[in-house]
Amino acid sequence: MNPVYYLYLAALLFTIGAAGVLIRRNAIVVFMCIELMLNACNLAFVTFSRMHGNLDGQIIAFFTMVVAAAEVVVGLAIIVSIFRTRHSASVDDASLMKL
Amino acid sequence: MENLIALLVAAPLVGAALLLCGGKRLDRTGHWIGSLLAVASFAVAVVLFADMLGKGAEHRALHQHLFSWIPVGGFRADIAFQLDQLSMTFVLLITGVGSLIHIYSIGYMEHDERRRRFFGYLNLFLAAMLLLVLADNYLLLYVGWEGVGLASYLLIGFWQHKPSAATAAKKAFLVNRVGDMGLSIAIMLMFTTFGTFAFGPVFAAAGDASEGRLTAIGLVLLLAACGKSAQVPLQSWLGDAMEGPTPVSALIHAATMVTAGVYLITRSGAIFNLAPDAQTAVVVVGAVTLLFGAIVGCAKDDIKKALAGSTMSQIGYMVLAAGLGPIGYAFAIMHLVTHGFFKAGLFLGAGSVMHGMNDEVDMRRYGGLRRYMPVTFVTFGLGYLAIIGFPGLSGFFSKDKIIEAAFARGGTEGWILGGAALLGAAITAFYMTRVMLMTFFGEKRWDPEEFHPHESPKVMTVPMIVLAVGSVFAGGLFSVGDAFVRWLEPVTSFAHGHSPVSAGVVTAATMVVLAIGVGIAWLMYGRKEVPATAPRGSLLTRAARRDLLQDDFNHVVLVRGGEHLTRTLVYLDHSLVDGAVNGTAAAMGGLSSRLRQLQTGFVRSYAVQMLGGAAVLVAATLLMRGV
Amino acid sequence: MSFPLLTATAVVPAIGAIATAAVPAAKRTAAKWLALLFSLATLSLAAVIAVRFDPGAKGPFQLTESHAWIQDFGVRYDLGVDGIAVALIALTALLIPFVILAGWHDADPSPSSQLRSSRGGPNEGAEPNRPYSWRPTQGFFALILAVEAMVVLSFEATDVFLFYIFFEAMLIPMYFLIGGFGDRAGGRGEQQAAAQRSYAAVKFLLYNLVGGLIMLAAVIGLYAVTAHQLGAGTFSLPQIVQARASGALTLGTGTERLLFLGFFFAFAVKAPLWPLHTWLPNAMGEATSPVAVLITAVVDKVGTFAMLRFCLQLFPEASSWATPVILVLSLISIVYGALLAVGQRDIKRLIAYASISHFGFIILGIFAMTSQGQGGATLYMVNHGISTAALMLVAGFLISRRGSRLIADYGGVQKVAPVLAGTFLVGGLATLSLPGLAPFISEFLVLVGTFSRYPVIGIIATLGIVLAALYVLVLYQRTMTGPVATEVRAMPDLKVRELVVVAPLIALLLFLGVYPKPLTDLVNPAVQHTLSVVDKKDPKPTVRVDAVPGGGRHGGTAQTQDVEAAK
Amino acid sequence: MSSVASVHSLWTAAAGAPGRIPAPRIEYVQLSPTLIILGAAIVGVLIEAFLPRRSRYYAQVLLSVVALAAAFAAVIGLAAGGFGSSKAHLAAMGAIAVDGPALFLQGTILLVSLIAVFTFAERRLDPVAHGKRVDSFAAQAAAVPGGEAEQAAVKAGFTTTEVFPVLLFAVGGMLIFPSANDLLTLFIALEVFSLPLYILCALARRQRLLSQESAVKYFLLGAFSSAFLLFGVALLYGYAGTVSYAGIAEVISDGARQVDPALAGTMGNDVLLLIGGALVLMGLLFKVGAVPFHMWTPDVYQGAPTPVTGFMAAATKVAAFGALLRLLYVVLPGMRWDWRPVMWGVAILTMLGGAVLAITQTDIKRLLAYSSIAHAGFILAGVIAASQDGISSVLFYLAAYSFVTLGAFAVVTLVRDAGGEATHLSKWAGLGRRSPLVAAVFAVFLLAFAGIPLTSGFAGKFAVFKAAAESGAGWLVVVGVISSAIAAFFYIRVIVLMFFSEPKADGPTVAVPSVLTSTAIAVGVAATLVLGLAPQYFLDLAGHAGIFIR
Repeated sequence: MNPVYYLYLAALLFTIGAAGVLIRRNAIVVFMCIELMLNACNLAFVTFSRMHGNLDGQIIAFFTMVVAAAEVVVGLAIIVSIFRTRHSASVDDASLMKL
Repeated sequence: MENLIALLVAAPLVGAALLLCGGKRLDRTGHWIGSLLAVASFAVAVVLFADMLGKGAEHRALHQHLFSWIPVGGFRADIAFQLDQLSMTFVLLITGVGSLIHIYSIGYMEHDERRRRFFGYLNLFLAAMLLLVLADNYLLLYVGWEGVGLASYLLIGFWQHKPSAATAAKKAFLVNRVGDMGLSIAIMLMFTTFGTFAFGPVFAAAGDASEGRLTAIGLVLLLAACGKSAQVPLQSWLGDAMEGPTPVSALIHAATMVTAGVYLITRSGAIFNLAPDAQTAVVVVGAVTLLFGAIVGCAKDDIKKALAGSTMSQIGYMVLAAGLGPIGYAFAIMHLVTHGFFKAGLFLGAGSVMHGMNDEVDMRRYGGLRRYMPVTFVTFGLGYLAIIGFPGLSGFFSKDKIIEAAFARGGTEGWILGGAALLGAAITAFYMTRVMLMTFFGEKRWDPEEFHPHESPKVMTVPMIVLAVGSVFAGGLFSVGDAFVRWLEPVTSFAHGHSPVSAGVVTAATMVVLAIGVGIAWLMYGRKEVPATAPRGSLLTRAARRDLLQDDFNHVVLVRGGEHLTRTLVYLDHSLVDGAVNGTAAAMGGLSSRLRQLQTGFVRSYAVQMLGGAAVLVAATLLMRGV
Repeated sequence: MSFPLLTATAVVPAIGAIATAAVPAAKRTAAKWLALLFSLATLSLAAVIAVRFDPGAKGPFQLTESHAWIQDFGVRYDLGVDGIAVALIALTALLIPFVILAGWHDADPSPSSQLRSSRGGPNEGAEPNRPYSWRPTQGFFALILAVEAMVVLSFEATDVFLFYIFFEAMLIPMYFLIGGFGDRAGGRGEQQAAAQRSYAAVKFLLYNLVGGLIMLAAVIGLYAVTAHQLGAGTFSLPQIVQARASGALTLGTGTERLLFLGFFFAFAVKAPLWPLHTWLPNAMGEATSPVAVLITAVVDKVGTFAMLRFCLQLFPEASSWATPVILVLSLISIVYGALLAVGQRDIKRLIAYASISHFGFIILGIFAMTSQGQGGATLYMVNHGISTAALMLVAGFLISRRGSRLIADYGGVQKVAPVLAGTFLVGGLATLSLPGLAPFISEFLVLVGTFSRYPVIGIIATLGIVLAALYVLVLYQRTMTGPVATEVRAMPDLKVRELVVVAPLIALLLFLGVYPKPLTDLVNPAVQHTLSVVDKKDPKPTVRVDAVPGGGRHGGTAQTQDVEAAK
Repeated sequence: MSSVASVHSLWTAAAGAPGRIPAPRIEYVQLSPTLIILGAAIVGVLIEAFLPRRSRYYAQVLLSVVALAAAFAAVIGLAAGGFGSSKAHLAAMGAIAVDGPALFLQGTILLVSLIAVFTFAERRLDPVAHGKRVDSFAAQAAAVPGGEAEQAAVKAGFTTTEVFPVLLFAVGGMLIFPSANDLLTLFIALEVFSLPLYILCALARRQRLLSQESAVKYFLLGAFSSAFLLFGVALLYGYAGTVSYAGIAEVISDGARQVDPALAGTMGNDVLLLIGGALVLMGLLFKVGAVPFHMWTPDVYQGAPTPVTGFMAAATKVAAFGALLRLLYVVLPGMRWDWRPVMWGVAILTMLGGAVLAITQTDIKRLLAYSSIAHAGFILAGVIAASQDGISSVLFYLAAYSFVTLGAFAVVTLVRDAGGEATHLSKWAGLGRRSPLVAAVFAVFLLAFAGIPLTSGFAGKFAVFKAAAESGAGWLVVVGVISSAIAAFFYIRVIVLMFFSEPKADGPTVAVPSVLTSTAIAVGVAATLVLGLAPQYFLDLAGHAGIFIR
C-alpha cells in the first residue's frame, strides 16, 4: 500500500485538529485538538521515516511524544487553575484583555 | 574741500542721534541743538558753494569716496558722495529752507512736550534728504530716498494719539513703498544692464544699452518719482499728509522731499534722453497731475489741503518740464527752487494763521484776518503773487519758462501740453485767489468769543519774511542772463526749445488766463459773502472735495479687497494647509481604532487569524515559485 | 595637534547645560547667572573662531578636526567651518546671551497657583506632603544651552551623518522648551493654554521628525551609493564633493533627485517653506518670546544653512533641476507669509508669518544660484536673526506687561512707554528692511541676485517689500499709536535689563546696515566655492562698463575690489 | 507492490543490522553555558524541595545570579577562545552550532536574563504584606484568587520562589534555540523555553485573572503555532530525508537528487520544501511577534507580571530572531528568492501594523507590546538583507533593543497605585512633575524606541536600514521610515502626557526601588546611551560574529 496515503491521513488529522482548535470552546477540548495535531505530525514523521528508510523520523516521533506530555503537564495546570478561578473552562470567557 | 561733503550729512545726523537717544535731559535745549546743527549744515553748504563758484564750470563737480559698502561678486555699492551743480542747488535749498523752518518750529512747537523728538525727526529728515541728493550711486540714493520716507512717516504721524494722523502716516509710507519698488527694480535693471548703478558709469554707458531696457528703466524710475512726488496715480497720500504739524508740511511736503522725484528724473536725464517713450510717459504724468492737483485745490476748504493740492499741481509742472528733456530740466529745477521758497512761505503763513486761530483749518471759519495778523498777511500775499506767477515775482519767471518749453515740444503734443500748462496756470490763479480771499478778506466768519486771532512771535515771522523775500526776488535773480540755466548746464545739458509761438505770445497768454482765473475767483468769493458751511456744490466740486474719488477707489479696491484676500487666506491656511496635516493624523487614528477591532480578546479568533496568516504565507511562498 | 576650537565651542554650552541643570532647586538666580556665564564663554569662543578664520585661505573648510567615530557606518567626527558657518555660529553665540537675559523671569514659578501648575512650580495640588524636585528654571536655561550646543555642532559638522544626528537631536530640547514654558499671556484659561502649548510642541516635533526621518532614508541611500561606488561608504562632505568632481562617484539622475528631495524636504520643513510652514506660527505663538527667537533666529537657520551646504554641494544637478519649483514655492512663501501676517490678530503669530515670508527670501536667494543671491541669503540669515530677535523680544516685553498677545488689546502704548515703542518701531523697520538697517542689504542682494537670472520672479518678490511695510506699520499703528487703551495706562517703560537686551541688537542692526563689509568678506569666498561646486556663473551684464570711458573712476574702484576679493 | 517490497526489505535490513550503537561525542566545554544554566535550574528545583521556605529566596537569587554570571563568563571564554570565528564548529553530533552568532546571542540572552533576575527578585515595590516584603509573584499560584487558601498563603508570607528555576529553564531553552543546528533541536528548544514562560505568565500577584488569562492565551496559541512548526519540520524531513540544517541545505542546493526511484514522489519535492519552510517560518514569526501572528503579544504582555513581560519581550525576541536568522541563512539560502518577497510582505505589515495599532492604545504595557511588534518589523528588514551586514546589524539591533525594553518595563513596575502597577496611560499624566527623574529615564527609553539620534535605538535602526538599503531593499527602508514616523507619534504622546499635562489628584505614587531594579534601569540607560554615542565597539563585535557555520 502506498505510504503516501499515510501522509494524506496525517494531513487530514492535522486539519481536523486545527479545525477543532478553531471551533471548540472548552479549553480541554481545544487542548486535545492540539495534541491531535502533534500526533498527526508524528504520523507524518514515521511515514517519512519509512519512506526515506532512515530512523530519524521515528526518533523524532518519540521526542514529540515527550514534548506533548510536557505540554499536557503545563497546559492542564494552567487550564485547571483558571477553571478553579472562573468555574468555567470556556476559552471565550477568558477575554478580559482585548483591543 | 570734498571732505566737507560728508559733514553736510553728518551734522544733522549727529543731531538726530543726540536728540532721539539723548533722553529727557535734552528736553530744554533740544530744539536749539537741532536748529544749530541745521544752520551749521547750511553754513558748510555755503562754503562749498562759494568754493564751487570759484572754479570753472567744468571742474565744479566734487567727489568723495568714503568706503566700499556692499561688495558681493560683481555687485559693488560704495558710500560715496558727488557734489555737482545740481546737488549743490538742492543742498542749498534743503539746508536753507530747512534751517528757517527749524527756527520757525521753535515757536510753533513751543507747547508740545515732545518738541525734542520733533527736532530729532527734522534733523533726521535733513540728513536723509542731503544723502539723497549727494549720493553718487542709485543704491545710496535709495537709502536717502527711504530715509526721507521714514522721516516723513514719523513727522506726519507726530501726533500719534490722533488716529487720523497715524493712519495718514501709514498711508504715506505705504504709497511711497510702491514707488520705492520702482526704484529698486530700476537699480536691479541697471545692475543687470551695466553691471553697476553708479551715476558716472551708468550715464556713460547708457548709449550702448538697448532702447527697450532704457525705456524700462525710465518707466520704473518714473514710478518711483510718482510715489515720492505725489504724482498721479500715487498722489493720494499727500492730502492726508497734512495731518502733520505745519512746519513739516512746509519743509517736507512742499519745499523739499516731494520734489525728490523731479531730482531723480533730472539726475537720470542721460537715460531719459535716450528713451523718448519714457519721456512721453513723464510729460503725460506731469500734465495730468498739474491739472488734477489744481482742480482738487479749488474744492478744498481746509487751507492746508488746498495748499497741498497746489503743491501737487506745481510739482506736476516740474515733472512736465523734466519730461521735456534738455529743454526743460533747468526750468524744472528753477521752478523747484522758487516753488520751494513761496510754497514754504505759504505753508508757514497758513501755520501762523492756524497758530492764531487755535489750529482751526477750515477757511470758511476764517475771514478778514488781514487786520489781525498783518505780517502773516503780507508774507502770505507775496507768496500768493509769486505762485500765481504775477509778473516780476519768482513764479512768473519759472512757470512761464515751463509753459514755453511745453509748447516747444512741438507738434500736437506741444499744443496739448502747452494748453494744459496754461489751463493749469488759470486754475492756480483761481484757487490761490480763493484761498487768499477766504482767509484774509471778507467778513470775519469766526466767533470772537472763541477765537482771538493774533500775530505770531518773531521766531516764526522772521523765517516767513525771509522766505517771502526769496519768493519775490529769486526768480528774477536766476533769470538775469539765464544765470541759473548756465549754472546747471554742465550737469543737465541745456537745449533751446523752438516754440511754435513766440515767447512774448506765451507770456501774454499766461497773463490773460491769470487775469481770468483771479477774476472768476473774485466774482465767486470776493464779491459775495462766503457761506460758513460749504454748499453742496456741483458734481465736479463734490468729486474734487474727495480727491476726484480716487481715494474711494483705493479704499474699495485695495483696502477692502486686501482685507478679503487676507481673511480668506487666513481661513485657508487653517482649514486647507493645516487641515491636510491634521487630517492625515486623524485618518491614522481612525485606521488604528478600526484595526483594533481585530483584537477581540477571543483566543479562537486569534487562532483563526493565525491560520489565515499561515495559509497566506504558504500560498505566497508557493506563488513565488509558481508551483 | 592644535586646540580643538570648534569642539570646545560646542562643548562649553553642553557643559553649561549640565551644570545649570544640576543647580539645586532653591538657587534659581545662581542657575541663571551660570547659564549666562556659559553663554558668554561660548560667545568669546565664537569670537576666537571668527578671528582665527582666514577668509582668504585656500580650501573650503578651516579649523578642521577629524576623528574616527563609527567606521561601520562610515561616520567620522569631522568638523570644519567656512565663512557661512562662521557667520552663523557667531550669530548663534551672540543671540543666546540675549535670549537668556530676555527670558530671565520666564521660567520663574509664578505666585498664582493656576499659573504655577502650568509652569510646573512646586505643585501641592496633587500631593501636599511630598516635595517636588521639578526645577523649571534650571531646566529652562539648561535646555537653551543644550540647543545652542547642538546648533553650533550642526553648523560645524562636515560629515553628513554627524550633521544629521544633531539636526535631529536638537528637536528634543526645543520640544521641551516650547511645550514646557508658555508665556504669561493667558487671556485663555491656564488649562487651555497648556493644551495649546503641548499641541504646538507636538506639532513642531512631528513636523520636524517626519522631515528628519525622510532625510534619514536619503542619508542611508547616500551611504549605499557611496559604499557601492567608493568601496567604503562615506559621509564626509569634502570627500563626496571631491569624488563627484573627479568622477569617481556618479549618481544616476533618478537617484540623485530622490536623495536631493529627501534632504531638501527635511530642510524645507525646518526652514520652513510653504506649504510646510504651519508648525511655525503655533510654535512661535505659544512659546515664550525668547524661545520663539531661538526657534526662528537660530534653529530654523540650520535648515537654510543645510540647503546651502548639503543640498547644493552634494547634489548639484538635482538642485538645478529642482530650482524652478523651489523658486516658485519660496515666492509663494514670501507673498503668502506676508499676507497672512497682515491678517493676524496675535502679535507673535504675526511675527511668525513675517518670518515665513523672510525665509522665502532666503531660500529664493539660495536657489537663484548667483553670488549676490547666495551671499545675500547668508547675510539674510544673520540679519533676520538679529532683527527678528529685536522685534520679538520687545514684543515679548510688551506682552509680559499686558498679559495678552492680541493686537486689539493694545493702543497708544507709545504715549506711556516711548522707549519700548521706539525700540519696537526700530525692530519693525528692520523687519520691513529699511535702508540703513542691516536687513535691507541682504534683502536687496537677494532681489538683485534673483532678478539678474529670473527677472519676473525678482519683480514679484519685490512685492514683499510693500507687504512687509503693510504688516509692520499696521502692527505698530494698532498697538503703539492712537488713544491710550485703559489697560496699558499704567504700563512701565523698558527696564534696564530689557534695555541691555535690546540696545546692542539695534546697534548691531545699524552697524551692519552701514558697514557690512566684514560680513560680506567673510561670506563671499564660501559662496564662490558653493557656486563653483554647483558650476554656476553669474550672468554677465549686457553692457560692459569698465570698457566705457568715464566709468573710469568707478571701474577703478571696482577693479581694486576685485583684486581684494581675489585674494 | 514492488515499491512496498523494496521498502520492506530495507526495513528488515535496518532491523537486522548488527547493533553496535556509536557513542555520541559531546563537547562539554563548548556547550558549557547551556549546561551550566540547565544544571543550575535543576539545582534550583532541588532547593525548592529541600531548603526551608525562608532561606529559599536568597538561595535561589544567589544561585541564579551566579549561574548566569558563570554562563556568561563561559560564553566570553569561548568567544575569546576563537570559537566565535576561527574555531567555530558543530557540537553534539552536529545538533548544536557553536559559532559567532550563537555566542553573541547567548551572551546577550545571558546578560538580559541576569538583569531580568534582578527585577524578578525586587521586593520593595509591593507594599509590605503582614510584615513581609513580597515580590510581584503570586503567594501561591495554585490557590484560587481571593480564596481563603490565598489569604492564608499571603498571611504566611509565601512567595513563589520557583520562578527562579523556571526562569533558568527558559533561559536554557533560549540558549539552545539560536544555536540549534537541526530542526529537532530547534523544536525541543522552542518548547523548553516556551513552557516555562507559559507558567511564569500565570504567576502575577496582582490582577491574577488577567495573569491567568494571558497564560492560557499564550499557552494555547503557542502550542497551536508549535504544532504548525512541527508539521513544517515533518514536511522538511519528508523533503530532505534529514532534519540537520546542513543536510537540508545541501538537498535544496543541488535540487531533486534521485536516491531511489521509489521515493521520487517525495524526495526533493519542492512543494514539501516550500510548505514546510513556510510553516517553520510561521512558527518562528509567531515567537517573534510578527504580523499576522502577533495577536498574542499585547494580551500576554499586559497580563503577565511586568518583570516577566520585560524578560519575555527582550530575551524571547533575541532567541527567536537568532533561530530565524540561522534558518534563513543556513537552511534556506538556496530558496532566497522564494522567501525574500514573502518576508518583505511580513516585514512591511509588521512595521506598519505595529505602529498604527499602537497609536490608540491606552495601557502602557499594551503600548510597549505594539511597539515591540513594530520593532520586530524593523529587525525583519535587517533579516531580509540576506547579507553578512544584515546579520551583524540584526545582532546589534537585538542587543540594543533588549536592554531598552528591560529598562522600560522595569520603570513600569515603579509606577503604582492601590491596585498594583498603574498601567493605564491616564494615570501617567504629569508624572514628569511628580518625579522628574523617573519620567526623564522613561523618556530616554521612549526616545530610544522612537530612534532619536544619540540613542541606541537610532544606531540600531540605522544599521538595519543601512543593510536593507545596501541589499537593494530601498523601498523597504522608506516604509520603515514612514512607520517610525507614525511610531514617533505615540511615543511623543506618552512624553506629552508625562511632562505637559496636569498631574491627577489621585495619581499614582512612584515607588522607590531597591538596588536591584535600580541596577536594571541604570544598566538600561547606560546601554541606551553608550550604544547610541559610541556604538563602534559593539558593531565590531556583531560584525565579527556575523558568520554562520554550515
